Amino acid sequence: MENLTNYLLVSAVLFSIGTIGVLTRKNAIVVFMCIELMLNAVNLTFVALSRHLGNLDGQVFVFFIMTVAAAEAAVGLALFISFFNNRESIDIDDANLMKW
Amino acid sequence: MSNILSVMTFLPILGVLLLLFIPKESKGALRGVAMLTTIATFAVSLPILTGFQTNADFQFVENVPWIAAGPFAMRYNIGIDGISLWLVILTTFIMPIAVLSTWTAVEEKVKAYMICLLLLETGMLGAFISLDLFLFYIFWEVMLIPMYFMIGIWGGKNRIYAAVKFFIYTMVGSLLMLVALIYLYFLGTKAGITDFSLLHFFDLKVDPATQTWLFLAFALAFAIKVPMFPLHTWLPDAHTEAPTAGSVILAAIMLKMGTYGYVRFAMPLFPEATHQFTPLIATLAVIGIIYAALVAMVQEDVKKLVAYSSVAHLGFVMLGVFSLNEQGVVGGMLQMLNHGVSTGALFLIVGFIYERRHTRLITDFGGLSKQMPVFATIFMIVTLSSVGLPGTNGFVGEFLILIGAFESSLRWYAVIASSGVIFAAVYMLWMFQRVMFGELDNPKNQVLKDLNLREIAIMVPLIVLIFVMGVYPNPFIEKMTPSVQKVIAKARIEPVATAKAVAPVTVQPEAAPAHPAAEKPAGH
Amino acid sequence: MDISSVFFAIVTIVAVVSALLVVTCKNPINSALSLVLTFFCLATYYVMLDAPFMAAIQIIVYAGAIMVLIVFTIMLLNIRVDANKKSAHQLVLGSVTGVATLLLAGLLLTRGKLAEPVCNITTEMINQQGHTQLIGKVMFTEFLLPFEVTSILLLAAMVGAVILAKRKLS
Amino acid sequence: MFDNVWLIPLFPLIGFLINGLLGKKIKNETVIGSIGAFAVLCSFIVSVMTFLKLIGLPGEERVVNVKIFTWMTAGNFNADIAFLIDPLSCLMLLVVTGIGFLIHVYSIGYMHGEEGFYRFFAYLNLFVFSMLLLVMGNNLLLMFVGWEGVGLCSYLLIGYYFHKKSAGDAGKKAFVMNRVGDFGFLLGTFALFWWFGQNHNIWTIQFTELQQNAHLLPTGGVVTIITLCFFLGATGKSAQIPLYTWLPDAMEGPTPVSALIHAATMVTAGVYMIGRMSYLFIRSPETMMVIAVIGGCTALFAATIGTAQNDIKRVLAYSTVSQLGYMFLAMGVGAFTAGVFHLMTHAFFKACLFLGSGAVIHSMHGALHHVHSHDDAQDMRNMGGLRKHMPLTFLTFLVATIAIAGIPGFAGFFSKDEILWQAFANPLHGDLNMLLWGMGACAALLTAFYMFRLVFMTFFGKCRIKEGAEKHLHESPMVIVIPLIVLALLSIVGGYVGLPKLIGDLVGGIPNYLEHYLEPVFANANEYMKDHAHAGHHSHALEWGLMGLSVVIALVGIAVAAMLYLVKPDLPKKFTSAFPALHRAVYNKWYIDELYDFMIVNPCKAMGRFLWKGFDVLVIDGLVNGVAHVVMAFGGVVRYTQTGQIYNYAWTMAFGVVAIVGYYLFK
Repeated sequence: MENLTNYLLVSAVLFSIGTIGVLTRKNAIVVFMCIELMLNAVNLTFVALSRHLGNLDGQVFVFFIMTVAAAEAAVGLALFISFFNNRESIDIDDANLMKW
Repeated sequence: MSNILSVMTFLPILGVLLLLFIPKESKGALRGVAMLTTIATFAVSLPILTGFQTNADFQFVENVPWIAAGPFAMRYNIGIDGISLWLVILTTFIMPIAVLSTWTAVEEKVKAYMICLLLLETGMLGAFISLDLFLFYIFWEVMLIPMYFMIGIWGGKNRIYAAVKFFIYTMVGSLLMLVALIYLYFLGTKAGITDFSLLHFFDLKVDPATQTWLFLAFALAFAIKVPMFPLHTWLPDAHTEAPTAGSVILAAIMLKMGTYGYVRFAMPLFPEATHQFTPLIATLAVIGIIYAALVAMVQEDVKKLVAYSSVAHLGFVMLGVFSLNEQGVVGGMLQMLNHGVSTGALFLIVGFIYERRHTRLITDFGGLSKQMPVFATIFMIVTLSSVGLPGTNGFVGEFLILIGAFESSLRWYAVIASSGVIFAAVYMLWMFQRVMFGELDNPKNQVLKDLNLREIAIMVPLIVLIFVMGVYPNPFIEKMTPSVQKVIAKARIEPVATAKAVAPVTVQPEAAPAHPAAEKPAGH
Repeated sequence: MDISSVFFAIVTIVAVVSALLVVTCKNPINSALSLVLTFFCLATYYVMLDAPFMAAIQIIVYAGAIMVLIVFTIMLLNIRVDANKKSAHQLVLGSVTGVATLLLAGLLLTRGKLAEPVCNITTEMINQQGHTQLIGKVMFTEFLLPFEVTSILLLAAMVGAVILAKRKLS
Repeated sequence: MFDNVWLIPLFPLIGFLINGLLGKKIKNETVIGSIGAFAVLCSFIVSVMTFLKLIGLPGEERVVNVKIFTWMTAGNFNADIAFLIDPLSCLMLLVVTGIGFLIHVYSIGYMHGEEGFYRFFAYLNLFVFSMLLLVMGNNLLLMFVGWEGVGLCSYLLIGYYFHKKSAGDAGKKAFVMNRVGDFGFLLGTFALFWWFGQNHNIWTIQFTELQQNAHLLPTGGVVTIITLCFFLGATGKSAQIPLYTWLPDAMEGPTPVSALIHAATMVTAGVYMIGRMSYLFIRSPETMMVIAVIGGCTALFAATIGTAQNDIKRVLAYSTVSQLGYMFLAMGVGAFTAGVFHLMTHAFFKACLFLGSGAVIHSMHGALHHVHSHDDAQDMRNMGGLRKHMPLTFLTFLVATIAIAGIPGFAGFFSKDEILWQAFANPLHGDLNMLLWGMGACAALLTAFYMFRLVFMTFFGKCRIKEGAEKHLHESPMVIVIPLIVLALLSIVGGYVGLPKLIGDLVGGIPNYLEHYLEPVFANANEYMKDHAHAGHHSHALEWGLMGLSVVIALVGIAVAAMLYLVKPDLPKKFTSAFPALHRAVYNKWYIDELYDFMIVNPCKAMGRFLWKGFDVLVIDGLVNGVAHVVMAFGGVVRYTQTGQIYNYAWTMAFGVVAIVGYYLFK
């Protein structure tokens, strides 16, 4: 079995990449995918640590995260469709109704 | 029934639950259920009146643990005494009238409106019967929100401004009160009090410097609610914009919350501070009386005029309450009821003509007496009651207040306040004259209909009460006297004054020559 | 360096590169495909961590369900290449924050102390009883209520998605 | 023994309730009028019975308190609904219910066909009820109830023709001015109650108890303040300087109202009140002087205005003010009996005068109506020669006029002469006596003048009514005339109950019944006066001389009036054109109303407007809204941090996480 630190490191790298993507991309769907990436990075941490501790709770948690991600995907993508219908765009800069 | 107070207080909530199941289109059913609920509440409150023993104790007490987090214990502690008794009855009495008054005036969002009214009733009743400071605070806030919506949703043109002004004014006050309340609680924990019970705090000795600050915080909250000059400007706006029932409830009951707060909390809890601030409060009260009267005189809007007259009337109440003798406080308490009845009636009256003409400007009316004789009669009686004509309720309260104040250290204030009776006559009668007398020259006024049966039914109980309280006020006074004496005993710290005011001696005719020693006129 | 380390390194390289591609690709479809690759890499990690069940649902839920949904959406909306209007300060700030996150994570890793293993689930147990069974036992005993609650969550999401997406389309 | 006195106010109250609540349904004028009149008649009968019972008692037992129920009790303050029956109140009862009944009967004829007939009778009954409370109340508070109640009825009845703006204004003015007086009354009550309680622990407002303890009061000092407060109340109700201006305006009401309220009963309430508390007033020489001087001044001042008015009712109104001044003059010099005496005789002849003028106006109105003229039916310049058309009215009117002018043999002579003599002879005010007597005498001269001016202008000379209307003038129906005759008779015989000792001795020792009768009421005050003032000795010759002088004065006044308005009718015109400013000033009532407007009413309104627009809206609301604006301005600046760009929020969040974790890591 690989060293736990390596897994965590990989997870950190993936998380950072996801963060950068969320913060720099404008296409809402890409941003969404980056969020999924971040979630997956966290999942990896959970599983790795669960394995390290010898406790399955972490993996059950990952299971729940996946459920949430699925729900999020359904609702989020529906939102995008609805948004696109209204604005003819999927650019998050156009979602600016809350602007002062 | 030992928990009759709770039943009464939460009966309106039951009504709210019922209303939730009625579709919002069936307005008749909504109004009917709300009406029945308020009537039922009134009916439930009657045994409280009859079962009330004339003594100074809190009665119908319910005291159960409610929220306890570590040492922080709030209790569901309610009860009623002579001071709150009549205010509770007034509340339950006014509510059916308020519901009936908006039978046709409110056509939009009837469901929400009725729910607001019923919630308001629970809030008000709860505030009057709370013996736990925290419970009181909660009910105090509960009152605020339905009223805010009533003004903000069903109000007039400028309703948002009025609603927000009302809300923020009151909120600022209650926030200070909350702070003082928590501080008081911590003072209490040091002295071994573990809950928010008012009765425990009564025994708490607070040092004068702290009292000053706590009193100020409480007093400010109540002064805003009363409202006292110069914190009164929310009232004319709120009254003018609120729907009729809102104005009625606001004037008849919610303003009393402020004066009630002084009598129940601020004064007995902080006697030294009360003593210290009496001149200030009396000054503000007297300024309020004269000031509001002068301002009322030149109002163009009937409702605003009535609102300013409220400020003047409550100035009287404050003067009476702070004269701290039996006449004064009893007069103040009576005047609270009187004001509730007569000013409530005045707002109803304004509502009647507003419903017909959709204007409240005095200049739009004139000569209505001819067109609406029944209305004119009722309006006249209510006006006179508001002016404080002997034989009507207004007089008894005002007279007792003034004589009480005159006997106390507030003598000169009483003198100035007495001149308020002149001004009251001026502005009320002038308004009455301009609205009801003169030529009926506006064609829109020539087609006005006189009051219908529903409207007469609304006014009759009030009119009856106006006369009953004016001619035979003693039953009202008797029930509140022991509690008032208790409050005075707690709030008064001048031993000199108490020593002089020994039991009344009615001089017997034959006893008169038995004072040869006093023949020499006491020099003055 | 043993074989597993080499394998780990390869998977890591693939995962990181594909993740970078997700972020950098101009065409969302390419991003999506790269993301699928990343998901596969993660599934591989799960296998290496003796969690085959997790790997399976990783593939099924993520690569299978969610990604299909995303790709469908992209195609439905017919989104072309991301318009080139990236702002420099956004790019810089985003990158700096990302890098800072990484640095912090690194610091945490080097400074932090790992808890001692509890060791009630060992590799032997997994091999004997099967990972799926172990997870199932925990899930349907200890976590039964949350598990049931997730079903409500999914139902709500489903209803929400239908309502949101249906409106205006007609 | 007096258990049924509560019936006296009860009957009018019942009448009020029946007419007020059901009057609209009854519609039949005769029924409504009869109910109203009958209620008062019942009261009158009970009053007479009470009176007879009272005089059957020995003098010292003639003060009876009858308690009905406890009104309010708070602390050491207690007020009952209780009635005081003593000679004074009994006398007033007879006057109020007696004249009240006559005027009710008269009104049935006078108000015939008026809109709101039932309303009129309801108000009138309510007035009688209130007046009876005022008279019978055994404590200050109950008296105050009646006091305000009559003010209310006065307001309602003055504003009876409410569609006329002037009527509404007049009603309001009356009420407000009365309220100014009531303010004084209230303060007096407070001060009296407080002073006794504080210093002697006697907490009472009951008249008899106060009287029993009157010896505890000091002379002057606090008593002066208390009595001045009460006197302020009296000036308001009884239309004395400075609060008299409402009474002439009050003539906007129907004439029976003017007769009942603004001549015979309500306006005398102030006199009654001073009489009721004579033991209090006598203990303050300063107040007594103020009362006497104000009474004298009012008598004179109002008489001057009366000489130049053309409205028949206004002349009578100023005459009333002037006569009330006489009564106060009497009270002020300590001649309480004389004051009450004049109150009574004045009630007779002034009611007669008002009702007579009402009959004239009624007839004029009808005649003018026939020819569709809009001439003022009350303007004496339109009248003249009416004695031919209305002989009975003329006769009764003449009798009453002679009575008021002070011709010997008629009621007014005895009472007025008594007052003048007391003003001269009473020792209370020392050197002021001559002045007071002088004012009274001048007023008497003017009274004789303007009253006969009125008679001459109205009933003598050529008829100046619009052409063609003269033949429509006619005598009033019996229901109107009979009350006139009764009152005229009373104006003649009414004076003999108070025959001056001088004349009484002359004709064989007829005593002064009234003085004897009222003795118990004023005993306290009279005793005090005896102790504290040195009664001067005046010879009978002087008294005879003064009596003769006052007769001469009256005759001179009559002669001048005859000269100006009968013999040479163009003289007055010459006179007014010679002194236009003076005439204008007198005609416009010395511009007192304008002065009040300028000094009090307008500043009050301006003040109100300023406080509202300037202080309330600008300062207070300005502050309140100002705070809100500051908060909003601050928010306006801070909101720029909310860009609305999602990535900004996302970045802030991410950066926040990094920063917080970093902080804990490097801490």
